[in-house]
Amino acid sequence: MDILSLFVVVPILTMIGILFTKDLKGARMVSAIGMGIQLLMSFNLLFQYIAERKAGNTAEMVFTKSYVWFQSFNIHYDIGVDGIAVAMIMLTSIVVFAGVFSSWMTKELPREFFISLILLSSGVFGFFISLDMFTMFLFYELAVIPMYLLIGLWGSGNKEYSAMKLTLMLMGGSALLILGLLGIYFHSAPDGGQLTFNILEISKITIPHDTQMFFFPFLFVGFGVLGALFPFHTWSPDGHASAPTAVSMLHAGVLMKLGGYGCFRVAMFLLPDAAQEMGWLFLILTTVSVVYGAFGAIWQKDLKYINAYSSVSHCGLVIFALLMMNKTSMDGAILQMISHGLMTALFFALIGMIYGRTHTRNIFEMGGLMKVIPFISVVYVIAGLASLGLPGLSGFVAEMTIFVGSFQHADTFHRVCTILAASAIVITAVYILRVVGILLFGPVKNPEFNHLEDATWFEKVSMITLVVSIVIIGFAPLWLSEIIRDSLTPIVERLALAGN
Amino acid sequence: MSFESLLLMRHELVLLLAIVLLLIAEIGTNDSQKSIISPLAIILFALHTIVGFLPLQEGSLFGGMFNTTNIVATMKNILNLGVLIILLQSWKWLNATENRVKVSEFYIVLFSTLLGMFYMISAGDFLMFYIGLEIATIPLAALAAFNRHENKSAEAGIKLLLSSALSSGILLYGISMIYGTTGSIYFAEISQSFKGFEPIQVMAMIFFFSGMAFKISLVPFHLWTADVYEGAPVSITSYLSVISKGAAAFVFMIILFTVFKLFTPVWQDMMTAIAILTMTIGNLFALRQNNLKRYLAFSSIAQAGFILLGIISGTATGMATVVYFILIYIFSNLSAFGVVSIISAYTGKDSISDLNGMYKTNPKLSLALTLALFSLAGIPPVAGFFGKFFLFTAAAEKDFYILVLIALLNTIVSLYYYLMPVKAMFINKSESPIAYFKTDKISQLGLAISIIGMVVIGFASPVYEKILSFCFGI
Amino acid sequence: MDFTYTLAIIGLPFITFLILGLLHNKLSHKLAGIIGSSSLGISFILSCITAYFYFFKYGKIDGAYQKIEAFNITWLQLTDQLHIDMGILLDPISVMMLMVVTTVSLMVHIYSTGYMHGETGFNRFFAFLSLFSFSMLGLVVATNLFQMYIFWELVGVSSFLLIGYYYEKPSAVAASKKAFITTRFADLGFLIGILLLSFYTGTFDFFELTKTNGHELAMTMPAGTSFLGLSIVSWALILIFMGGAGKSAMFPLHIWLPDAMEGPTPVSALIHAATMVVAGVYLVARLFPVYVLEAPDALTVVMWVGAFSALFAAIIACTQFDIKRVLAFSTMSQIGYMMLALGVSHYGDHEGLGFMASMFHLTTHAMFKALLFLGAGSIIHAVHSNSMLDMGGLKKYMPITFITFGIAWLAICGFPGLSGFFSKDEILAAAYHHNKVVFYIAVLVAGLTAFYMSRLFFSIFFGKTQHYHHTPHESPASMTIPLIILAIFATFAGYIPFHDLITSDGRPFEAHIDWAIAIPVTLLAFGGMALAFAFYFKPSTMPDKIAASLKGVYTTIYRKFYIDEVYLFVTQKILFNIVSQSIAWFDRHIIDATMDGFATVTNYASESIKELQSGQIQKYGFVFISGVFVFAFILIYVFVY
Amino acid sequence: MIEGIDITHILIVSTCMFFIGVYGFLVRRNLITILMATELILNAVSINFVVLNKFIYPDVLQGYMFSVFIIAIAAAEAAVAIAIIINVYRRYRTINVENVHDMKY
Repeated sequence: MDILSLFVVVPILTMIGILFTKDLKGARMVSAIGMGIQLLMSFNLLFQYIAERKAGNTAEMVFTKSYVWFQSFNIHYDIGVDGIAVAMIMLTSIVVFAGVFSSWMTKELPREFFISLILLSSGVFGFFISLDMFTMFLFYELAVIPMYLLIGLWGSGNKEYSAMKLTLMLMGGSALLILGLLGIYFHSAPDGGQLTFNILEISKITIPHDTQMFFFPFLFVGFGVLGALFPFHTWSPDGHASAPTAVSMLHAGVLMKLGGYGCFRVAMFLLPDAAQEMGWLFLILTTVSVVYGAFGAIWQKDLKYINAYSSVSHCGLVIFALLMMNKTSMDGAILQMISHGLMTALFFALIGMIYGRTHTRNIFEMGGLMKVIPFISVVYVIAGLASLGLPGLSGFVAEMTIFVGSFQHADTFHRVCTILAASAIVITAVYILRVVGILLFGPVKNPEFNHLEDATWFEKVSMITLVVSIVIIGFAPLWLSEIIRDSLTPIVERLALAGN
Repeated sequence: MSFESLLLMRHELVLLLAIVLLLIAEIGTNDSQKSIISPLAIILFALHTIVGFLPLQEGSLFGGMFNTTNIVATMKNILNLGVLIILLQSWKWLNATENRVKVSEFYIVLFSTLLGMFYMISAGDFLMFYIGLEIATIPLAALAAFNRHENKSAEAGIKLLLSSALSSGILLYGISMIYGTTGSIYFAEISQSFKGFEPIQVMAMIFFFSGMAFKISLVPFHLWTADVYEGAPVSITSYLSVISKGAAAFVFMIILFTVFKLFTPVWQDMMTAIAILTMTIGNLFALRQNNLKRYLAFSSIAQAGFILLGIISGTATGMATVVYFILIYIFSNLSAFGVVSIISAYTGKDSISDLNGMYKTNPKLSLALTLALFSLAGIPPVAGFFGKFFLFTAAAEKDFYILVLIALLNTIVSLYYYLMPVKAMFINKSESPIAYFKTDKISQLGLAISIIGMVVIGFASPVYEKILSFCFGI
Repeated sequence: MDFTYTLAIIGLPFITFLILGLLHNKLSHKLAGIIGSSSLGISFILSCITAYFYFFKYGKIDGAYQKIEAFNITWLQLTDQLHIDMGILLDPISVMMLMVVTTVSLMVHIYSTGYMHGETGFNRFFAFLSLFSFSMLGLVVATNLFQMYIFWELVGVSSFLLIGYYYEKPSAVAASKKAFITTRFADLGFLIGILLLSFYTGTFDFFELTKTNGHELAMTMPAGTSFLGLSIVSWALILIFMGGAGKSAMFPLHIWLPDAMEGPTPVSALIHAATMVVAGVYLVARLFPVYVLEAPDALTVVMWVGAFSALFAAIIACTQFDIKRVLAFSTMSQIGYMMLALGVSHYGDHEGLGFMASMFHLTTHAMFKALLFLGAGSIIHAVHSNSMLDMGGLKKYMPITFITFGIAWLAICGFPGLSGFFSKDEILAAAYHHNKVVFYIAVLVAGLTAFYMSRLFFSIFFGKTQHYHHTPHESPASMTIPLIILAIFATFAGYIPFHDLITSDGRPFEAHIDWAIAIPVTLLAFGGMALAFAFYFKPSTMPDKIAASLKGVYTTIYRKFYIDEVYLFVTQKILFNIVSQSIAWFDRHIIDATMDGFATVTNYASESIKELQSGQIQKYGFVFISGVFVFAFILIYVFVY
Repeated sequence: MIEGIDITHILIVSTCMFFIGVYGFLVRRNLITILMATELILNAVSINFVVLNKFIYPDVLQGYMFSVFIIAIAAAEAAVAIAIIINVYRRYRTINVENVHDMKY
């Protein structure tokens, strides 16, 4: 078994393992072990990847494997990773690992819960290792659909409505995607050769200009829906608010990244002319996303809504940076995906813990939590600071790379957009501090809260995993940034070629 | 024509043999011995199915009235598989006391309709086609009215019969016009004689089209579907929705590809409109249903719209995707109907709201139904995803992008209602959920086969490749 | 000379922060205090050594102080040209700042062991102090703009954490939030400025940015005007100054500083008086060659903002009763002075007098203002109140505090011989040669300063003796010793030969007291002190009468010219209520409703076509037949005719 | 062949029969009558086949054969239909088609 396929196989084995367990205890144990292995494997993958590059392998993708699947459609099971995929895999395994520990006390139907959760994650892993658009799409759908049950069954609040809305909107996105994928597929052999779904092969040819212009919006919006692109983001607040903790973590932390990843790996990489020509339109949308999400977050009362809108803003920044189409900004976009993935997962984990204790998510019903549950509160502050871009935490690295990179764009319009987007960091500070101020500081509002217990060991595992990752990236971003930068070269070159 | 060449009719002959044997068994047994009929029928049919898979030569009989090709044989095999599953699934219902006495009728009539379908698929001229069509339709009306003591069943029977009489009348009128303008009823000769877009021939084609659309239940020729599906016994409904529809789609495709080659632009345009109407209206109606059978009826109407996406391309890929999709559709829909029939056989309940909270009591059945619905909705990893994706691919290959887009938008609507039973089973709470019951082994087997098929076929690319190697385009 | 060891100056506080932060439950207060203070002590000693080596041994080459890169690594590669480095830059101003920061920080650490004694969050407090020291030192030694920005943010957040130290107190929370957000807003300007500057110059590096050939900048800057008649560089530098103005509480970004006094008093001394708030001045000084040689317009902005803030704050300070707020406005006013000094400066030799004066004043001000705050802390510690209305006659209870506070008072008023006198005089001299209006404003501010500081001093230590719940007593040694040490610095810092050490171009020049300016200004200061003496030395009704006679004006000043209210209106009413609320509404009721609308429309459509399925077989037949004929007609029409 | 009557006339008759059949299907209320109407349609088709065979393609007997089968199948259909109608009558006590609509929407 090759190193990459294991990333799909291990979750499947874990799911099978869970089937043989009887109760929560067994299920969570198996999940934790399985996802722990997954985490170790992703570290291993990282080191192997670095070693491979050190050894002078300059191929676009490494560890590639290709097995024919549907011969007549030329569908292959094609896998391979570059630095970006490795980074995303790292992110996923960290978040999933933390997610398992966050749902340590799932009482209702625990086995089913963990199976769905891991099914979701296996879809995400599969997505990141795929080089074939068909398998990529298959894994994409596989990752999206367990959300329905996860939210509908284990969620809270208006969960049925939210779950349905989320599923339908994301499926709407994937409906657009299919059209785009087919469009690319049928133009993947301009000289009459074999049609292909393989991203690398398509990237070697140029799809006719009009075709690009026609299909680009479908692909971009299709992925953009999952990336919470304005105005297709409305599934996000409701969905996150209703989802159980681990699902919010995985969804905001990892699943939304599929959107951004797809945007550049498929839409922009394969349709560079259209990306160059239509970029401005989406740039406006993303700029709106960034500012709008941040403003939207200010007014919210519900912790999860705040974080959901914040995610809209942060994920908007990802696509924003991608559309700047230079190496630095795209580097920043990937960093932002990772950074946002980690910190938003942390946020949702914390919100889950707070909700589990206080049974409310309305910030005005809480207050002074710093005094009663200091560990959680401190981590909340750290997450907040990461979110508002404090140096030394991952958010800063990502945001600054984005802003500097975007500002290098030769066009004034792009630079003005950069300034507008940058202004969101102030608004972010406002809503983060507002929450921190109301929620954690001040006197304890509800006397019942005086007896709350601070974090348990499994919650600490979850939190510490994420905090450590955030801090490591925040302190020493260079290695990660370089892995990503090297891998961006082909994409940026292709985009630049199209621009001329 | 040697005697051996009759072996080209092997499917039909074996099936006929089975029917005759069943008839003999029926005659030769008294009331207390009737319980052997069912096992006998199933075993005979299983043998027939296995025999069907044996290698077969291509060729034609009776001066081209009867054709056997690999793709035709494949289609028959697919139908056989479906019927076998249906037989297993109807076991419990058939062995209920009130049905004991008419068990052999059920099998004989059912097999006869299948025989009709086989002839229809193999037909090389319109006469054979017509005979097959009627054999496949008229007994079905009798089966729909099988539950003699239910109003709905009788109503379903009469509705099916009268509607089909009207539609076959119109179809026949079309055939007579074709005969009038070309002087032949042989497919090969007719397609040669078409010269251009003669109004009367276009009209004839549309008449023919509508007759077939009736069988596949395409909008606006679909209106009988829901009522008949709801009224007929579950097994018959599932038979109607997969086997009858599948066979009609096969033959429809073959005739369009061979006979009406020349009119391709005409029927493509018509089909575009009908596909859009079918998917949309099917979905819109399905949204509001509570009766499971009726719900699945509208779902199957919408699915028929998707099938058109493959036919419309007119390529070998298109044909292969349609056959492949129908194969998957048979498994998926039969999984769904399997669960529904088990539930209705054991508890008599058949509405979506009855499913509330069922996961807690009957987790396995709930999971089976969920998987089936996911497959129908086209969600991986179950096979429906592959089927649908390939249909879209086939349509996109000929640049029907707008149609594909509309179909894709329809999948969103369809996802909504496919999730409704899932929601009912997993999420909704119920005061009195369907109590736990133990399913008998035969029903389990029927369900298991269809579920395994549904899960495996998507990943099994050789199946598709094999089908494709038999297919032909315009 | 290898200066790599300077890493330890910055590294030690950080390690302390980690230790105290991670183990804050485990360590005893005493141990935490010792760890915090001693690590800072080592930093302080290392700074002294560095200063000695730099100024007197190795720093000067060819008669000019050079920039030395003690350490540098690439932290993040952005573009091929742009990269963020982490490093240590030693040059006169950074070494000077190292000294100032470590001195004050050490004093505050020691002081805090006494002041914060018995607080539950003692360890947390020390952790934050260490974090702050680390950040500030990192800022000071930054080798490039971006490193500076990074540490700039870090000091911001340490300030946030320390202001909000009493997190259970809503006012403290509000103040910390206000401070952070205001400076964050200013930092946005800073960031955009950096982006602009780096876009055109392709570097963040101070070496490259500020390298000069004689009186020319080595780097070519983009020429031409862009917006509102100012050049791009000017705009970039004005935006960068915006960051500085935010951190240094210059008008109109000053609103956070008075509120920041909600933090523990040692914090006010360290962050909001001596070190962090002068970061803005330091930033302008750091980029001074660029300002003065390429963007004189930006420097003019600096000058006017500085001058106006100085006056503005001084006026408000005269009316405040909270002693820490008086000191806060005083700080703002003094920083305005420093900005003003930078604004009036030119480049090189005696022309750069303003630059030198500014740095000089920065140093002396750090000493006496820290002393003032610590003294105030000592008083508050004794009286348990911030309001000078609750104080009076404390002289007899707190002799050491009285004396040290008195020295600081005299120093800030510009009493001849004390440190403030020298630095203020240089500033005034520089202003006099540059711009007369600014000069007169500066003189006026000097007079006002003397008045309000004396008012403060007299009402605390003299005036009417209040009834105290507990008899006030002198603070413990851990608090008084820092006071004494700082008093010594405040007295003698004026004798440091700044013109030899810290100049705009690194070359020493001759400077001396300009008595023609010094004498009148000193007299004015005495006048202010005398007036205050008359009003406040003995209980008197005069001030109230005057205040009553100037009712409207007085209230306006007392209300700080309603700037806070304006901000509140803009943020609360416009941004928060109008923009944010309407966006939230828009999102729910327009965008989301549109998405829901698709579902509603679908449902409606579904409902409206249900009659099609009427159950009547004849209607079915009718639809069937019509379908056939409609298709037939259309298709025959399309394809045949 | 009758003098003066050529294929057109007969085709007009059959077309009329077809439409009468359709009309009957759509408007008659009695199930039996509806069944008869469908028979009319089938008969129209039979006439078509016979006439076309006779007048245009007299060489081969395809049309005749077709009409023979149509008649046979129509008989079978009628048998099943009558059986079901009887069942309907038992259940509904009426064979008015308007009353047979338990299932709708």
